[in-house]
Amino acid sequence: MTTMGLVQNPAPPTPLVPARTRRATVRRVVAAVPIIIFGLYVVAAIIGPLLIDYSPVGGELDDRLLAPGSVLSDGSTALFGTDALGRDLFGQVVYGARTSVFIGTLVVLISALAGITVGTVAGYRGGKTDLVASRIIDVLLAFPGILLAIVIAGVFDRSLAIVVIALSVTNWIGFARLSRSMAMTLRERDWVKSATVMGVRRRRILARHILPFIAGPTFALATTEFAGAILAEASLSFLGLGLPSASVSWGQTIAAGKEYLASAWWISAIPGIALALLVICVGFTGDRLTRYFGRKQ
Amino acid sequence: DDDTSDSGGEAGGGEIAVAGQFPTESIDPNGPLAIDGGTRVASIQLYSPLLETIGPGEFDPRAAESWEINDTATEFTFTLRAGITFSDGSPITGHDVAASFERTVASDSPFSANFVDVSVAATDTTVTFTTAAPDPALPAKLTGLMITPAGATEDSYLDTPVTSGPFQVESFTPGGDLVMVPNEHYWGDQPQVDQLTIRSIPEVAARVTALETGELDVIWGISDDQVTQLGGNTEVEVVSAVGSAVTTMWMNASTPALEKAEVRRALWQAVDFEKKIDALYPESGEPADSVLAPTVFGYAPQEPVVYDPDAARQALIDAGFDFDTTLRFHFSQAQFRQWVDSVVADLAAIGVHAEALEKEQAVYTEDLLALNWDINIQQVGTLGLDASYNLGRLYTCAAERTGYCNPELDEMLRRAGTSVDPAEREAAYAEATELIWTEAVGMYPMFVKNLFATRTSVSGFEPDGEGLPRFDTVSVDE
Amino acid sequence: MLPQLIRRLGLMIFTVWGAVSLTFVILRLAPGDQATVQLGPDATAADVSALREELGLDRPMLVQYLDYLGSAITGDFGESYRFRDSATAVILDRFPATVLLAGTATALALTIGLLLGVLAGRAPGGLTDRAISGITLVMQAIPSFWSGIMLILLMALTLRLLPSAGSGDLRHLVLPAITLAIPFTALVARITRSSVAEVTAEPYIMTARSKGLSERLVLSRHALRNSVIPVVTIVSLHIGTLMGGAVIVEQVFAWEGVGSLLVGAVGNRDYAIVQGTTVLLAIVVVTMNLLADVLNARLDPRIRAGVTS
Amino acid sequence: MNDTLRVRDLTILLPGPRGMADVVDGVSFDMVEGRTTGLIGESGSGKSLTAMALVGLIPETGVVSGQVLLGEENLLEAGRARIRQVRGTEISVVFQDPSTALNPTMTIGDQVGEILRGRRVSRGQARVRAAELLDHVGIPDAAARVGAYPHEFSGGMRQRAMIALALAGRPRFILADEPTTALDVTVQARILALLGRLRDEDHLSMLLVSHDLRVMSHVADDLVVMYAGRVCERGGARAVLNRPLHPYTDALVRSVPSVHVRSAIADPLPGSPANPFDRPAGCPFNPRCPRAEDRCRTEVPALREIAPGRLSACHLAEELT
Amino acid sequence: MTAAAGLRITDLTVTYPGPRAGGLVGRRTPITAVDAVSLEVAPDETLALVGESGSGKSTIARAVVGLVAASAGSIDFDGASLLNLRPRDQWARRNIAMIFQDPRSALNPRLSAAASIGEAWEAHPDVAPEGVRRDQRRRRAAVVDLLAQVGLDPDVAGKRPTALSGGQCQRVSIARALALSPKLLICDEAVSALDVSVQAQVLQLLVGVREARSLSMLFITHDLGVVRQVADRVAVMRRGELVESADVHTLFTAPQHDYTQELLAAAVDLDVRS
Ligand SMILES: Nc1ncnc2c1ncn2[C@@H]1O[C@H](COP(=O)(O)OP(=O)(O)OP(=O)(O)O)[C@@H](O)[C@H]1O
Ligand SMILES: Nc1ncnc2c1ncn2[C@@H]1O[C@H](COP(=O)(O)OP(=O)(O)OP(=O)(O)O)[C@@H](O)[C@H]1O
Ligand SMILES: [Mg+2]
Ligand SMILES: [Mg+2]
Ligand code: NI
Repeated sequence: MTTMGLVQNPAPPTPLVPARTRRATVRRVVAAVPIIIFGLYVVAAIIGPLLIDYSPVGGELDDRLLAPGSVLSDGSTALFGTDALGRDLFGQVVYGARTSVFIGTLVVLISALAGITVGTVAGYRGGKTDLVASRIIDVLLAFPGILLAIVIAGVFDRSLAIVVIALSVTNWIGFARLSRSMAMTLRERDWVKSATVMGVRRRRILARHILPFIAGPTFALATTEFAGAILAEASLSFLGLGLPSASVSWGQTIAAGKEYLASAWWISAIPGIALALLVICVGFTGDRLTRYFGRKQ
Repeated sequence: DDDTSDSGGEAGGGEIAVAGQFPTESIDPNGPLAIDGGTRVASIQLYSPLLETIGPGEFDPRAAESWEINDTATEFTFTLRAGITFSDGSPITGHDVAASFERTVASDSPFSANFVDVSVAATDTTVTFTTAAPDPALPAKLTGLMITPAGATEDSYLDTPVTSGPFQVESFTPGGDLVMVPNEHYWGDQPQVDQLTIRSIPEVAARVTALETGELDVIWGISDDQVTQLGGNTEVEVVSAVGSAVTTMWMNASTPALEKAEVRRALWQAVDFEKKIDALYPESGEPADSVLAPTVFGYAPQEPVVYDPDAARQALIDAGFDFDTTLRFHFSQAQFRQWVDSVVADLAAIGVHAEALEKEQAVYTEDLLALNWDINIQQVGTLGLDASYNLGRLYTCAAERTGYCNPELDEMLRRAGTSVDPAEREAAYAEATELIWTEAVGMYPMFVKNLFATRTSVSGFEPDGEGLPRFDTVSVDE
Repeated sequence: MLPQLIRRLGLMIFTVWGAVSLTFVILRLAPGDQATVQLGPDATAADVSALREELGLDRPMLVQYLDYLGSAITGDFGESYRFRDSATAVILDRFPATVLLAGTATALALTIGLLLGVLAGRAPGGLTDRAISGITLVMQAIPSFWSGIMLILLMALTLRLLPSAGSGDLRHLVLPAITLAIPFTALVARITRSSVAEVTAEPYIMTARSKGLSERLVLSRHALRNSVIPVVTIVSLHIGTLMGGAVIVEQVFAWEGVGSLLVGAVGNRDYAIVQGTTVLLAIVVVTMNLLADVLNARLDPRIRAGVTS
Repeated sequence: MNDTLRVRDLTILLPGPRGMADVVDGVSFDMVEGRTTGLIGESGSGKSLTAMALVGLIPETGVVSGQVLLGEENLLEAGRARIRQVRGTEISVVFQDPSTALNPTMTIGDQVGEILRGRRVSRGQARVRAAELLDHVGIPDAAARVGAYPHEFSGGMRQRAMIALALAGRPRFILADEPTTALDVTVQARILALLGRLRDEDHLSMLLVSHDLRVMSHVADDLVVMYAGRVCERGGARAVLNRPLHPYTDALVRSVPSVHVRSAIADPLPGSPANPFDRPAGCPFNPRCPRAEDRCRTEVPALREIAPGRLSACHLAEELT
Repeated sequence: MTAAAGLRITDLTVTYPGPRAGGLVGRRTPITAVDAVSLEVAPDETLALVGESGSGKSTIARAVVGLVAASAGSIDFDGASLLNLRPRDQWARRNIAMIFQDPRSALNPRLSAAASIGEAWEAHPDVAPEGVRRDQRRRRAAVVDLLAQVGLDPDVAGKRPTALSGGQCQRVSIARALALSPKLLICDEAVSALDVSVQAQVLQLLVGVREARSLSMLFITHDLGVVRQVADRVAVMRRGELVESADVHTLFTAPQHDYTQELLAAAVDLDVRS
């Protein structure tokens, strides 16, 4: 046995088989970790608030700025410490998960819906429709990053709806660009042409022969955009342009804790870690999906 | 000493860098941004007023040597110090003061609202203000009038304007650094430092860090928690200065739920303000005993409202309060968040639902004027340290600000605003304050002190009568 | 060549016009107008309507729009009510600082990002690749303001190595540039990775190998140039993200660029500044995209010749 | 001189849906000086893998065993440096699709001359040499075209450039993987003529991979027929095509319609080509073979000499003579 | 019926927008892919279209089925014009079916063979066999029947293209094309991508179907051997123009045009038994 050239020299194949499968199992388990964590977040977001009693206004001022694990005046333990109003951070993180996941989901849903509709129709129909859509996209692409969100969130009254709108206004472009370019390639695929030649209606072609193929990569993109939306919400909160104060979100908590980074690091750090972990897990999942759908192309 | 590299050379000199939270966007003391935080701090260093407040109803002369008020308090004549000059060496005349006044009035700034129907006349050495109606508070109002050359226009303030105060401008980037050096033509004592840089660092963590590393010598706009954090640092000192600001939470008496004074008083009683101040503002807060700060002319201490949630609840029940209503608690600045949240929590404890509504500034203003709120929170200061600016302006029926209207109160305020006799004015304001306090037009929980942190190398730092930082007496040793 | 450039410029102008109009619309839809904000809670209704008239806010929307557009063409975005100066002058005054910050961050991100991306993309699926993937994900997952403050606490407060905030000499630039570069580096690295991985699977790489070239030569002479082409395109599309990041980083580090100017102006409803800044940033983005296209045309003879790839 | 490249028992394992599979299994043949060896077989039968394995260009995930003997040296055991040295100078490759096998951002001249530059030849000299080579492969006005980019060439010219590139290092062995499949018939004929000319003029040995039997019959001297990763028949080209000793070769020959005589459509082979990752037991061809017997379904037939110079891997080969 | 039965193409010209000329974004210079070509395919006839790559063969096919618009000329089928049909009038083309080169990409990878075939009926309920739209059993029976006609087992119906071989895929495509009982079948390189052994299978099937259903066929290929086996007449194209057209025997024995001669000379036969 030799290895040559580019061959990396794996050990002989036969005895390897059991080890290989074991390693494969390990790898599969490791690969599943991000999805499991992501799932935990979603579960926490959905049922957490039912299990944990937390009121965003229920702070006990005697319990301000307590480190993680401290015992509160009512005898309970604050697992993640307390914030500047003496509110339990654990509850805040769990409730914040709900808001953040909700905002992320809503932004992604709205943007995906709008983006896919515009992109697919533009890409598939081409011509004038495409021209108009492309120009609109061009214009929006000229706006730097979250700038438009800052302007919108900055000049309108605070509300969840405004945050969602502000983030969706630029977010849909990614979906539109992706689905447009995919629709343009798919349009040239022979099965689409066959359907056209057979006289299948345009709407049906879109639904049956184009959209199903856009769905996968879009889903992969959605994960990244989901993470992006959560991060952007945090950035808006940092600038003081985020949600109304009555709502609990990671962004709000992180932003509120930024003053205490040197003294009460946990206020910012714990929801920050929760956020980063979620973004990373979502990112990993997105990477895997992108690779998976990339390979399938 | 910016960074650490460049230290002041001459003995007694040195350079200092200071920073607050808000940028200095304009250094025009008579422009539309005149009462903007950054602009005011800059103006104090750069320009001279005619006179300054040193205590309630007490004034010290500055550019003016003396002044006279006629019997009806409608004519005010100021005589300028002899031989005083601007930073370019040209003399300061009454015409300059008159021009400054006219620019202020024309500037559409909130400050100009102080001078309705006031006309001005000047000679080289005097300036005379004539009001249509008696206005005994005018000298107090004029403490904010900074003297600039008659020929000055808006454009004069874009880089290095001619100044009348202890400092002159070395360089200025609007929104960026303002670098000042002593004004050699200043008529008063020369500043101790060779250079003063005012900058803005919006991020409080960055600001505090810069002080700790010595990049800055004085900072302000810090919260009480920061003070606690700085407590361990021996190179840093915290200075607090009494200003005129009072945390004011009006309760809209024009909404049905808050119509009754008993209800309003009960709500006040239901909030444990003392604890909030202890916890949230141990350094900058002080339980208030009046609508106005003690520094203000017209201040009259009242009986503190004692926290008693049970009594409050009982009072509400007695008054027939509908516990199902949700009170709209309206505010716009992030700094009030913690406070508002904890007030809401206290109210919730006695079964009163209040909803914190953080509003965008423009919306907040609109809603405020439209009385589109139930409870509101602001820090209300008293420009010129005379109650007329505060009580006289905000609490009349015509003002429609607080939602409370009482002809009796109107009458008291009218008397206080037009009387020539200080004692009579003081008595009238005391009466009005008592009425406002007992009728609970709002809750007045806290006097707000301004917090400054300085490095120990800085000495002689003392905020002015309104609690703003002044650097002409500051010196620094390396 | 000339007609194409003109066409391209026409597209740019269209895009900028769109950006200008969109900002106009958003600001007009916003509650409360400049007059109310400018005068504050102490103003009377008469004052407000007088100022409104003075500012021309009482005219029909279309007239205001056309008027605004007309002056925007001449580079005039009106006067900032806060700075009492032409918005254009105020913005251009701040602009070099932002260019310096964003430029440094881009240079940092490109150098490190390309390096990481090539290392990862050379052997997709390998240990290096997975390690770099992980690192870049983390880099993208941390909000800039958070990493910024952390860097201040670490580098300025604890280690006392660098100044914490403000503008000034080059040492002030280090922390904000690094903060801004962190997510951008990750982005560049990730795009480069996939591009390199894709290019190294191309048949012409096999050809290069069949010539007996060393892997290093194959990579540097054949793979790199071709991988850079999509990187340039995608990175130029993300210049906007970078500029958006600059807004936040400038706020954290009190960097006197257009970003912090914008944040302040949004809060104060200084319409002229908001509009001018957005348009300026839009022009930057569009120009960078154009530059990227020109660069790509230099890198790829097919684009130069107009062969659609 | 080591004029023959001998491939012995070449086996290539690749990861498939069900673990590693020997996609190429025990392939042996010789490339003799001045002769063209044809490698023929259906899509996926392992032709390209076999050819590329000779210069070590198989996927990184693959595992190779067997021998590739250049003289006495087993290239499969040679180090990386040695393999790189062999590539291009001893053995070089002409790829199937010249439009993707040439670097789009590098001039033709630089690509052709690149192999020389490793040998201390200046860029200018390399260009001169590249122009000569391009001229040699019949590109008109070659000197002016060294600065052109691949997209500025037509398909046929690109393939010529690709051949020039392969010749640049003066190799003795050329591996041509379907060099004409992407081209038009008329162009194809010219390229094949060129390859034939070069083989004769420069005394090259050539391995020509193709699934086009018609082309093969005109160009190849020896023929190796592969089915599902294994050699099923080997021998002189004319002999193999005239009298196939394997039912698969026989069916292939029959399937090719004639251009010059009108023929009826031959009775086609049933079924589809075997998947090397999922080879049937016994003879891999058995499910499609009209003659299959019981032992064909259980016993793997060995490749053996049936007549002088003729090898076949069919249990019934003797009956077919 | 009328004299105009079958497909008649007159002076057909098709232009594509073409690549952008030079620079970053240049104006597009149109490419005339088909230049004033006239062709006829009579009922029951098979016309082979040959020519070098890029000569416009596929473009003609696309124009006939409406995938590209003609810029000049006319296309008539059984006397009715096929030009400028609106998308919803596509049913007018149901008499014409097309088979593509790549057997796999012609079928939607997400759909089972039965679904791909059945789609034709959903698009044209008026010509679908009775009951196939509602009655699942009848539908399945009709699919199985069609599959049988192309020599596939009934169990193929439930499979997706990925589970089928190339040859099977191409048969499914043919079955789908036959579902609406077209009169004209256009095969664009329908066997080129297949292995030789499988190519023969599909060719045999096509010829069989043509005979059984008396279809006209427009057969595009570059393999002259195949042309010889299946075509009645041959049309030779080069650079968008028709250079020669004649019946198979004449063209192969006495080519007139230089290009045809070159083509024939280049097309070698298997060098065996000769
Ligand atoms: N990189 C790879 N990874 C996994 N499998 C591969 C890879 N390259 C080739 N194969 C598989 O190896 C088998 C043989 O491939 P090879 O390319 O040698 O076939 P071929 O005879 O050249 O076919 P063709 O005529 O289509 O070129 C095929 O089944 C193919 O799917
Ligand atoms: N969608 C398109 N856009 C632009 N040009 C095209 C398009 N499709 C084909 N062309 C051009 O039109 C000409 C004719 O193409 P067509 O596909 O009809 O040729 P063909 O004879 O079918 O070639 P082949 O044998 O390679 O399939 C070619 O020059 C081609 O480059
Ligand atoms: Mg191959
Ligand atoms: Mg074609
Ligand atoms: Ni070995």
